Amino acid sequence: MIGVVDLDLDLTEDQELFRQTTARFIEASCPLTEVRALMDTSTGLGDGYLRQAAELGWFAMLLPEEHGGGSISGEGVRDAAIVAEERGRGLQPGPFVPMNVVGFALGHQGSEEQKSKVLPALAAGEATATWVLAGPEGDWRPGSAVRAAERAGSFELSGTAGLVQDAHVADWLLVTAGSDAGLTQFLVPTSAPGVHVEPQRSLDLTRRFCRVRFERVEAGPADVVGEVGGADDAVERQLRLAVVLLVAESVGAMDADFQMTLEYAKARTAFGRPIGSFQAVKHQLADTSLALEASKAVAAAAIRAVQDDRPEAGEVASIAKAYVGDAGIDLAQNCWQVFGGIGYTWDHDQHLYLRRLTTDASLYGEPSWHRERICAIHDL
Amino acid sequence: MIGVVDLDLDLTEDQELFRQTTARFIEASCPLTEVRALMDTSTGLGDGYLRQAAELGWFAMLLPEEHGGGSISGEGVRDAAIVAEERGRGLQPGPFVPMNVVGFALGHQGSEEQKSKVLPALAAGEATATWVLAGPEGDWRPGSAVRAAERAGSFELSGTAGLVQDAHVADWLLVTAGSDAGLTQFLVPTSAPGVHVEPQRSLDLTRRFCRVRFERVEAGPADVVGEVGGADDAVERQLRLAVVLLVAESVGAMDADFQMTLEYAKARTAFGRPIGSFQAVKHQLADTSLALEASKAVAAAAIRAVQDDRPEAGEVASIAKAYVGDAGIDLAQNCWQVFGGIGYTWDHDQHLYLRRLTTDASLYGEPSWHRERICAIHDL
Amino acid sequence: MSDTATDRHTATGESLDAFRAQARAWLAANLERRDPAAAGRLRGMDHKTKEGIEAERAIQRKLFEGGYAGITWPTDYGGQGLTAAHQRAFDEEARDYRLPDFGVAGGTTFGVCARTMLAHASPAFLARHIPRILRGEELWVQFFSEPGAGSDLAGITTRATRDGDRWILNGSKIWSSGAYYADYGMCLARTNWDVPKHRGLTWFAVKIDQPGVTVQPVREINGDAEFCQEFFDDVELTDDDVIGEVDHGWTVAQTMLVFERGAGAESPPRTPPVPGPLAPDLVALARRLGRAKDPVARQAIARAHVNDFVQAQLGRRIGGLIRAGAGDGAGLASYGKLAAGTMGALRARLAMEIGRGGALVWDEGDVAGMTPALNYLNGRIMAIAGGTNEMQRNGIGERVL
Amino acid sequence: MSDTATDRHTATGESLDAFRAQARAWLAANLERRDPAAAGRLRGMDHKTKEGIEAERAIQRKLFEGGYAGITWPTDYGGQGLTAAHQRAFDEEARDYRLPDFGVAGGTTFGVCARTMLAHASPAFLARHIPRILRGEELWVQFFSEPGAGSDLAGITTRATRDGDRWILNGSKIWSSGAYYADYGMCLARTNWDVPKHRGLTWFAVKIDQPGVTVQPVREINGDAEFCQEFFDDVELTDDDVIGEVDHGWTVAQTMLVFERGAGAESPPRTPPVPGPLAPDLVALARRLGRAKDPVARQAIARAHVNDFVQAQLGRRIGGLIRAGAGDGAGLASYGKLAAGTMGALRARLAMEIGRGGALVWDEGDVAGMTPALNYLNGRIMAIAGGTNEMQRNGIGERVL
Repeated sequence: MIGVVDLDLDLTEDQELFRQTTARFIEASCPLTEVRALMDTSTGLGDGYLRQAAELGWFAMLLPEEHGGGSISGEGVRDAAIVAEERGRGLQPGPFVPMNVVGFALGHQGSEEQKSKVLPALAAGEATATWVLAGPEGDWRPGSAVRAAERAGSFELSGTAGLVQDAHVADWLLVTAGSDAGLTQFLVPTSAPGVHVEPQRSLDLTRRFCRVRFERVEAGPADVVGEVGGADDAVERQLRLAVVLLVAESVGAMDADFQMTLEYAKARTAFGRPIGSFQAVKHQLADTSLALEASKAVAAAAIRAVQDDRPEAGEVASIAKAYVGDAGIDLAQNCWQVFGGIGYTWDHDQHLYLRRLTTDASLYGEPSWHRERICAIHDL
Repeated sequence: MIGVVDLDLDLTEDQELFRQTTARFIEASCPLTEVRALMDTSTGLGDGYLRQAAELGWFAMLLPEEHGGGSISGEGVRDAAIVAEERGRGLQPGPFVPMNVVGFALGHQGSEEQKSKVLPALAAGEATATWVLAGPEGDWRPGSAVRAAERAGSFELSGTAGLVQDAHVADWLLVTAGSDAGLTQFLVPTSAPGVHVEPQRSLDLTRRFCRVRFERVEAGPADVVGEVGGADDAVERQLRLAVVLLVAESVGAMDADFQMTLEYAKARTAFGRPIGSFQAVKHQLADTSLALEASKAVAAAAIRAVQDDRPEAGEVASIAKAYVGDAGIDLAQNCWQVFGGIGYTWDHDQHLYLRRLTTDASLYGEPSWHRERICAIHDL
Repeated sequence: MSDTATDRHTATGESLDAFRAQARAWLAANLERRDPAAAGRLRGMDHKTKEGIEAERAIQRKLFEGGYAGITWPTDYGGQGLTAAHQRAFDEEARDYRLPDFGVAGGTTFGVCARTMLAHASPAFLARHIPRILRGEELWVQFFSEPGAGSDLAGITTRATRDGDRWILNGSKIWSSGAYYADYGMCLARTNWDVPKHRGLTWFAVKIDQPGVTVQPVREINGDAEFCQEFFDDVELTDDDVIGEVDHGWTVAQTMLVFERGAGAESPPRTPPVPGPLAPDLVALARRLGRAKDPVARQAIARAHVNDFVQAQLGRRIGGLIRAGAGDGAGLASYGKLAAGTMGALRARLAMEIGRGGALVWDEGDVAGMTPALNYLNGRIMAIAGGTNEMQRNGIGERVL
Repeated sequence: MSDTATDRHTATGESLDAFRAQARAWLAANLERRDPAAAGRLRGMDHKTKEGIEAERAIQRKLFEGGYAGITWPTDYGGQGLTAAHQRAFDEEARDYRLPDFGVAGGTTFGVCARTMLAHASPAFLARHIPRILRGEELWVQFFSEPGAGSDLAGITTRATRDGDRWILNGSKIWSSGAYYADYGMCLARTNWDVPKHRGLTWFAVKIDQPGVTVQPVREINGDAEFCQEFFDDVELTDDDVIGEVDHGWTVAQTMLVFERGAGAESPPRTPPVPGPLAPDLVALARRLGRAKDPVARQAIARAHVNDFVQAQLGRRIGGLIRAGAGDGAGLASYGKLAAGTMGALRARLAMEIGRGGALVWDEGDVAGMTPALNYLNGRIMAIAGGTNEMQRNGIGERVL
């Protein structure tokens, strides 16, 4: 197997060190045994985990410096993707992707008041935020889930959102809402009257998702993030960011699942030989590792495009999501087949990767949604 | 390999004999060497081939007895499917499917005059007919290609049809046309003023397809087949029949291609062993033969359902077409991969099967069209 | 043995129609109607208990006493000695009645173990066990795979060692579905280490509650624990427990594999060539999530429906080929198993594609909401259990092609 | 050798920018602009002739004389001895000019054969052939596969027998693309029958128009005949024709395979991570057939576009891994080849799904109409030629994983 498993081949020395530090932190604070233990807790998150992670800068990388932000290399998206890849490898819980999206959004679009109220606390892991975007049926079109009705300069938010990661532990919600004026975003506290957070069960056991109902939630002008009716571009950038960080998490999970499978194929014997030496298994592993290498390659391109804010960043992010979404499921299914019966047992980690990667495929838009989006970007 | 390759397991003795006679006729009159020679001729059909085939009853099986019809077993659809399977195996040219559809349609819907004028000649292979259904872009919705405008009891046919098999040698066209009154069918001679038959090149080299333009073609009340505006049910039955006969041809072609490949895999050596003994090839052949056996099974169900005119016949025909269409391409592609470079050479028969099966997949509706049709049948 | 019942049907040479009429009357008088609203079995939500299974045994006993257990099995062992047509007639009549639900062990007992015994065990063995099976007193599971030997039969290391006139069993088995509530395991053990590996194997009947047998459920990824692992610690067996010939277990195993692949049924399921309703689970899912008119979702739904029908028709065809002796039975049976293993995994995945984000989450206790996810987690069972897809491809490649 | 040209660039240690400016001026003064409307190469509609190729040789000669041939190749053999960055700068400047089109033999000559020679041939051999290649006087093809040995190098039976100081070549080769208009074949022959089969092989330069060499085009399923088969009948060769060491052709072949898999380029294609236009062939097809708004067709179009971009990015990644020495080069190169072999076949099929019936027929001479069908017929070339998908999977499984 290829030694280098990073997303790209040109990490700086500082970035490589950061990657190692991140991996060590995860191994020390939340290894898979701990991930399993957390599956049965009410929050799904360990005490102090977010605060410790924040000390490593997990939630500061995309924030302005004056509000506690900063990243190792100055390339915040790439640094965050390094964390994401390691997180995926270790199936880490917690709202890493949505918190970074909210921080990024507020840093760019928030009022000074919003920034100073929220960002330092996010950066320090002392406050938690998440992003309300999709409808409960998995419709990711921005504005499709929550509706904002304007009444004399104030707003009333109504509707039901779904797949809101970790809303049950969030202090703040960034709500992307449709309105007569156009797409508008709001920052509202989870404790606001009329906000109902309903934790759900999910295929993925390592992250928590909630349905969030908005029953005539009042939001004043100071709660608006950015321009009323003018959030299209900001939401597009948030989506790209969420997509590439999620893709990086997926690639990390794929790599870990594949390595685990490869070791098994070399160690497990049948008919007197390692099963990996049978051509059927060998070829399946070769195809699977092709999907893995291709995923790493396209993820790297997408991360770089979003980092550099290139004109094609939205398209490349969607390409990466469409490809890696399917490839992640293919990989987990193929690995399962190589493991055979042992992969069907609860105590083996294979199913945790299967669950995670299958969930990743649909979060922030399933592959077919992104394919349609790509056609639309090209005015087809 | 399984010895029995018939579509079903319960042919009568007469039917089995008929199958053998059919196979012998094809081998004697139009073996693959002859099929290749015909690829370069202007008509694509050997002299006397249709007449000889007619002597075996190829075009009589679905006609009323009083007009020269009759089949071996009295089960016309099954008998025709036996011929179709053997035809597919030998990549036979000529309008077997459309002529049987036209004969069937006239037998059920034609006027006495139409029947006596056309059917005995069709049964004897002395006249040729084909069916005009699809648009030139491959739209198989009945009525989408040709439009009939009523003028004082007479009709004017306009529009362009495509994928009309063997129109260049046809005497008669059964035209399925849309009109203000609804779907209406006409029997018009190819020689009628305003009918323009334009032979085209095609992926398939063993059959010929034409574009047929209708420029204000006059059709009188006597040219109408069935009720004006009431052809929906008749067209549906024609489509089912075309589909199951074509599926039977496909299954025959699949079986022949697979047998050829299997023999090659056993005879060709690499690294000192038959290539078929390598697990990668062995497993690909196993998957391919599963697709073949499944195709035979579903084809048999569809033939029987249409033979017995069961309520679900339309659905089962579409299921068979959807499955066998894709499976045929899968099979031909897999066989090609086993043949390797030799399958890329003109002189090897592999590409003739690939071309034929790929064409079959879209004739009378591509798999995705039939899948959509299945949903509609179930009122989804 | 139920001589009365047997007499009733066959000694009088009764006709199929009379049998059917009699069965109809008997069913109406003796069994409850099935609740038509009862959901199909959903693995991961159908945990059996030893206590719960007692009610099912009672129904089975009724069937036996009525003369409707083992309809095609030999009268010598408590069966009815009738034809497959009788079995089909009974199945058709019984469709709407509540028959015994033994869970997965039921299929193993009646569909795999007993049929393998009837082909290979001694008359004395059969006389001892088959009537008890027919009365619902013995549920059997397979003790077949081992932690270190999945697909590779020759890798079996569970051993039965001769000790005077006894056999002493040691080792471990795994993937025995339903062992935690069953009565017997049909156990493959190595009895001879001096012959080539695929020889020297013998099948034994192992009573599950006897000393030295420990059953430990294996928790599955769906949260349930239907599979078990067993540990054998100096378990005592006698020659009476041997099934088939000593050291010839390989042959018996081949027979068992055919039955396990779901083929060669005595009473072939007369699957009518009529498609069922359009993939009802997927249509329900699409409707619930508002995708019923989405062309991409509709393609996926139809694809599943097409495969469902094709798989059923393939089963008919393969069953027919096996009965006609058109080829190696075990090899042919691999077609059905491979179709299930490939189409099953595809179908589970299609559901997730139709459901997309909406199928990933559900409220606690919402069975409809969790069904696609549960099916997804069960999607590879047929691709792995009872011989992986790869083993079936080997079987087809080596025994059929 | 073009000492003047070499001096011009390197002896003066000229900067990249100066080189680029000079190239720009030279191109404008010496080459024609490329017709932007000219269609890409469509296999099956691009038949070369020996006569037609002369015009291309003239352009190559101009490049050589201008000092722009073999930009990164050693000056000793007529190259310019510059860096990959110079090559990229030239490629970027030359994008809109009409460069020599030698068809498939061009890629083989410059991308595979010459680079393999530079790695393995003797200085004398290189001094004889490389300058002629750079001047457009020698086009090379591979004489590699044999009718009886496709994937299996060890199965080579074409033999060169020692006869005094000559070698006598007999046998046959196949799948040599473009041999009918090329000048030389780089031919693998068995020279020693007494050693294990993968040893005892030697590479030779075989002049195609010499006595005893017969070239016979192999008609392809697309109707063209780009591939050839050769027959060698007592062809006389000398020690000067040997490439690499006698009996060590296996080693040379491994190098060649890396180049053939399109990886390890000296001047890695600087594929920018910018997607191209949306699968233009498929969009044109969908528009022509009125399916541009059909959601099912759009999924297929986007799928192809996604794979196009992913394949390019994978190429970048693999090239980087090989240059970084991150693993076995030939094994890593198999990723690129396998991606091309699998995604290429899929893409050809997606076009037929988008085009459905409308892509099956066309009017005589309608290039747009026949393109999907032609691409479909070419769809498996990368899955087979130059090592099948199965061989690439072996390579990945055995050399990388």
